[in-house]
Amino acid sequence: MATDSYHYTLSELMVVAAARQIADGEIVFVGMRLPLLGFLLAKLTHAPNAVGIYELGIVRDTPAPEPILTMGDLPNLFRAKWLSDTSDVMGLLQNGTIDVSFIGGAQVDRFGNLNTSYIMNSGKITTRLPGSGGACDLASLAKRHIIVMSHEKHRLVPKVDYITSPGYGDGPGWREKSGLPRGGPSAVITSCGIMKFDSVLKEMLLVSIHPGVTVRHILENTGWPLKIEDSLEKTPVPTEYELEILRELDPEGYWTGS
Amino acid sequence: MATDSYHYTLSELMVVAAARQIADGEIVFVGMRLPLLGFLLAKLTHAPNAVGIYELGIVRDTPAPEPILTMGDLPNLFRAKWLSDTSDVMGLLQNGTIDVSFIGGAQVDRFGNLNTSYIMNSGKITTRLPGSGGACDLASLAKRHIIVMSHEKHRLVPKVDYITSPGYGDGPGWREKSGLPRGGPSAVITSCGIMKFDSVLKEMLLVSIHPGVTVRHILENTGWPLKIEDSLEKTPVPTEYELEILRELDPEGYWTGS
Amino acid sequence: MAPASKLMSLFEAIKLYVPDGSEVVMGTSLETLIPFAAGHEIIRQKKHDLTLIGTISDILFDQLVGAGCVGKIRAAWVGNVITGSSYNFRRSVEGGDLKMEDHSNLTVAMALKAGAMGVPFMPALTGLGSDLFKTNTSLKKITCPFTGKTLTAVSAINPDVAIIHAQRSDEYGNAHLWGNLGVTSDACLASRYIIITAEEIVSPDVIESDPNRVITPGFRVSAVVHAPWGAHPSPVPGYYNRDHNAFIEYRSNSKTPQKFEKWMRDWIDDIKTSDDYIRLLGNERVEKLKLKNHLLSEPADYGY
Amino acid sequence: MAPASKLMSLFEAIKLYVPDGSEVVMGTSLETLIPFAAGHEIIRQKKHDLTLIGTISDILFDQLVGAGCVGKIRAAWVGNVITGSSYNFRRSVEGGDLKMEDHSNLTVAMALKAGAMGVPFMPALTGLGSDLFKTNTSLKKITCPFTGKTLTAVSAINPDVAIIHAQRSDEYGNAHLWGNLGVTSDACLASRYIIITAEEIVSPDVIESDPNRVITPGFRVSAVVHAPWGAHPSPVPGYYNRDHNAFIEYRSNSKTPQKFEKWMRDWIDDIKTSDDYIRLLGNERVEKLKLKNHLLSEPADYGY
Repeated sequence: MATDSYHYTLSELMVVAAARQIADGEIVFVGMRLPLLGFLLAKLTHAPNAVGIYELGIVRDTPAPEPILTMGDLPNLFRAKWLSDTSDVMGLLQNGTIDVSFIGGAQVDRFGNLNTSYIMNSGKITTRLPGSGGACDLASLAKRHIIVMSHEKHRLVPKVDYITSPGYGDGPGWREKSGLPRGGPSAVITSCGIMKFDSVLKEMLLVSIHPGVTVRHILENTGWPLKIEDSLEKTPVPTEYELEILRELDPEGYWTGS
Repeated sequence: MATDSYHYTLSELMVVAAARQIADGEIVFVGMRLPLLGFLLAKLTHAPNAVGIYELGIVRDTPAPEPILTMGDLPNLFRAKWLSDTSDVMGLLQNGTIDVSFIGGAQVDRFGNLNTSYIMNSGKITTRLPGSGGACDLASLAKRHIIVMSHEKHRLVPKVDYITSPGYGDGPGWREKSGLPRGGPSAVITSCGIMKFDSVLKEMLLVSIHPGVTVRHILENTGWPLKIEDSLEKTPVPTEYELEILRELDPEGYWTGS
Repeated sequence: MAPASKLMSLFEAIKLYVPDGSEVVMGTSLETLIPFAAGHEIIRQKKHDLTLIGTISDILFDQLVGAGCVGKIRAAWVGNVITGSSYNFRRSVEGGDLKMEDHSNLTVAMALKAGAMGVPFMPALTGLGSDLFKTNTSLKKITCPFTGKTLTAVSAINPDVAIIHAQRSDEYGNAHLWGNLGVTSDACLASRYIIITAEEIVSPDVIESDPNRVITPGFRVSAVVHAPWGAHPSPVPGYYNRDHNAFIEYRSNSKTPQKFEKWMRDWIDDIKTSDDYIRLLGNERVEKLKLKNHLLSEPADYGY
Repeated sequence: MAPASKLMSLFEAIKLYVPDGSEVVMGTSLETLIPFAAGHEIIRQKKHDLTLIGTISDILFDQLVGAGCVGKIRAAWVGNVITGSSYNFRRSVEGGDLKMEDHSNLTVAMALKAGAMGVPFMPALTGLGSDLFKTNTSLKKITCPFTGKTLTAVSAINPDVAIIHAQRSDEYGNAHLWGNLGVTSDACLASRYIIITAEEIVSPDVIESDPNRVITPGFRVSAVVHAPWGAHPSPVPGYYNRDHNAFIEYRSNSKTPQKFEKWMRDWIDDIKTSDDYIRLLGNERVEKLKLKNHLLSEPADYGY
């Protein structure tokens, strides 16, 4: 990817794009890795009143006093608003309190179903992935969730080998039929662009491409004929301020280094 | 009742009888009022290793540092072993951890079913009682429970007006049929004597009469032809030591005064 | 970045968040921390058709019933813990003026836990064979999908408002509560609104020094009220002991409607503020109830 | 009147309460307080056919799998939180040597809560439409008896033993645990045996000064072990920070079975005591991980 010509890394662009999906005052269920940074960046820029909920049993509405790499780092517990049981915060998720959550994925399909469990080849397990963690819960129960992942042809497939975290299943009405109370994926942020979902067909729709990426490149690296929004946008680059904050949050570039 | 001729009150006799039902090391779910004293008395005499569980969310294995009148009195929280949620201690009850519990009742029948909810007269509510509290839970889920109440003809009835706390229902097999996991009443301690339950018929059986009480008096004050154990005993009187302890626990005789 | 303060008067809090007809859960710590001050304000504002939700309610529910605020009670026990039955409650049920949903402590706890967890019911093993099923439509018998055994299904309760008395709270609704916790945490998570009445209003620094002691996340709290002695005559760990005499006296003071009218005049109608109430209690009583023996918790370090 | 002490060596505790074939729940605080010392002793004692139960297990489960102790895992996530996939786990599942029951964090939490509450299942709304139902026989779809809606029923899990790392415990098993609590409380209540490993063994007075901070009642605890640095490299609130490098290094040290063999020799086989382990860590690393900024909890008064 030709991001070298920009003074930010691709990961930084993705984190910034993720952060911008959070509106001020929203209750955010914060996942591991990149989303952890996305929430903190949003908090410190346009969403100062966002509240973060963590599956470990943490509620906090201020950034940690020091950079953190995992949500269980002690600075993330320091002056938290609530330290509690996982079942308590899962209750908040299940009872509809959570506005938005972020999850990463190894494999996603055109209806936003996510697989982080098993990569299969003709009925045999070829790769065992770590599993759901809280991802299935977030995809099932948050008012909306956002998927953050790398854009490769073997990752964006017509149909996932295993639904770990339900998206829109096989299309319109599937979540309701299945008994899911609400929600569904609202965006997929990849290393190439941003996809949303057709409000009627519930199918993935390319709405924004990252700087230096071509539509053809995206189509070539997507496992099905990806639909494209008429008003296709260019993903806005990170602002100086966003990058400055982000580099304070991840000073060694562990998550956002090139 | 001719207890005046004894240097202890009837309530004291009942509390002592209740205390003696607790074996050392047992896990006791402690109820309000008289049982509260019975547990403490047992703790301080023959059952030093008994553990007390209270529905408020209290676990303690030492007596309170000061006399208490209700289980929520602050001395009963002081140096408790665990202060927690009601659902946590109810979990201990429901998962079979509790050996014995004590409950009081307004109305009991020959199969040990207890009513603390409604006294009816030809389908009309004549008296509304406080209700179950934890009594239904204790009668349903403890390995055994002991009923402590006043012995009057209108209280010991052939069939209770309302089953608040299940005993043996209509006899053998009823608890199993109903789906109750275990337990049942093991004794009824009244102001006149001590009843147990026939192991086969599950029907109440007079096993011990209090000093100064006649069998005829008991039969006259029981709403059905009460069966009598062949080896009928006399309820042992409280020892000097038991009375001494009891009077330290209830110095003003609020619960045990004549 | 600082959220708006939720601090308000008891009058405002009850006026805003306890409209007539509300389902209100109170007395969630059972015998301790009962929000009497808030209950008395409900009486002063002559709320009506309330549904009260609780486990064992002690005398607060009897007072609200006697004052005509209550249409229905969903609880395990209504009375006076230290004396037994309570008269206003008896009169209303026996007179047919009050609907009752008969629970056990476990079924109330599970109903609120279901509400907190966002599921429509919770299974239990209690009450099977009892008549609670006849006077409580929130209970049904079900068959376990795994064991095939009979279970009690308890329908979720999601109150409109939880009224919680806590030891200390910041102005944003982050409150420390300690002692026996009863059903307080689940009652808060299950309720749409939460009113915190607290013995002390403290700086957020105090609360943030011990996030495990916070009873529920402040972002879900609607109102914070400074209410010293707001749980009297029930005990408040760390602040004052139980005033047994008040409960014993209440028994005779509520024996007849006339006596209860007088009791309300003395203890509710003329009380406008916490100061009025403390003045009414009198110095001697206040001093007698204060803690004499202190035991401070060993610190926990939340550093990094 | 004083109960018997439950204090014993880690060797004894694992020998007595973790027989081959046990169902063991560990890592119940998710990313913090993971009982690595206890897990390593399980490896030293060459336990086998264990079933591991957890939410997100971080690398402890991968180590036990690599050492051949594990026949089955019932968990939501098995990997290395900071690097992603873990290699021993991948090798075993892909090679067909390890049975997996696929949960989500919520279904594990509910399975343990059902175990704790003594009911055979708990309802949930999660996972409906997912394939978890295909690889987890503890999940079934049911219809709500009240709403008629489809729900996920999660079968209870009652582990044979819970292994919990806590900050401080008395010798009778009354332990203070703080920070994020994960599924620890329910895991303890659901389990037949409980092993507490603690950073410090303290007098009962310390524990009794704050009964709300006790994680589970001591009378249900089977063994108490003094295990300073017993959760390293995971963080312990109040004691030490997370050793990120250990997790990052473990990734390459477990890439091949050969590399993992060497890692076990270095970090497990030759370690007999906590002192050995701390010596292996070295002063510099130990000092680096210790807390630099302290924040002591505001006291709560438990007097009367």
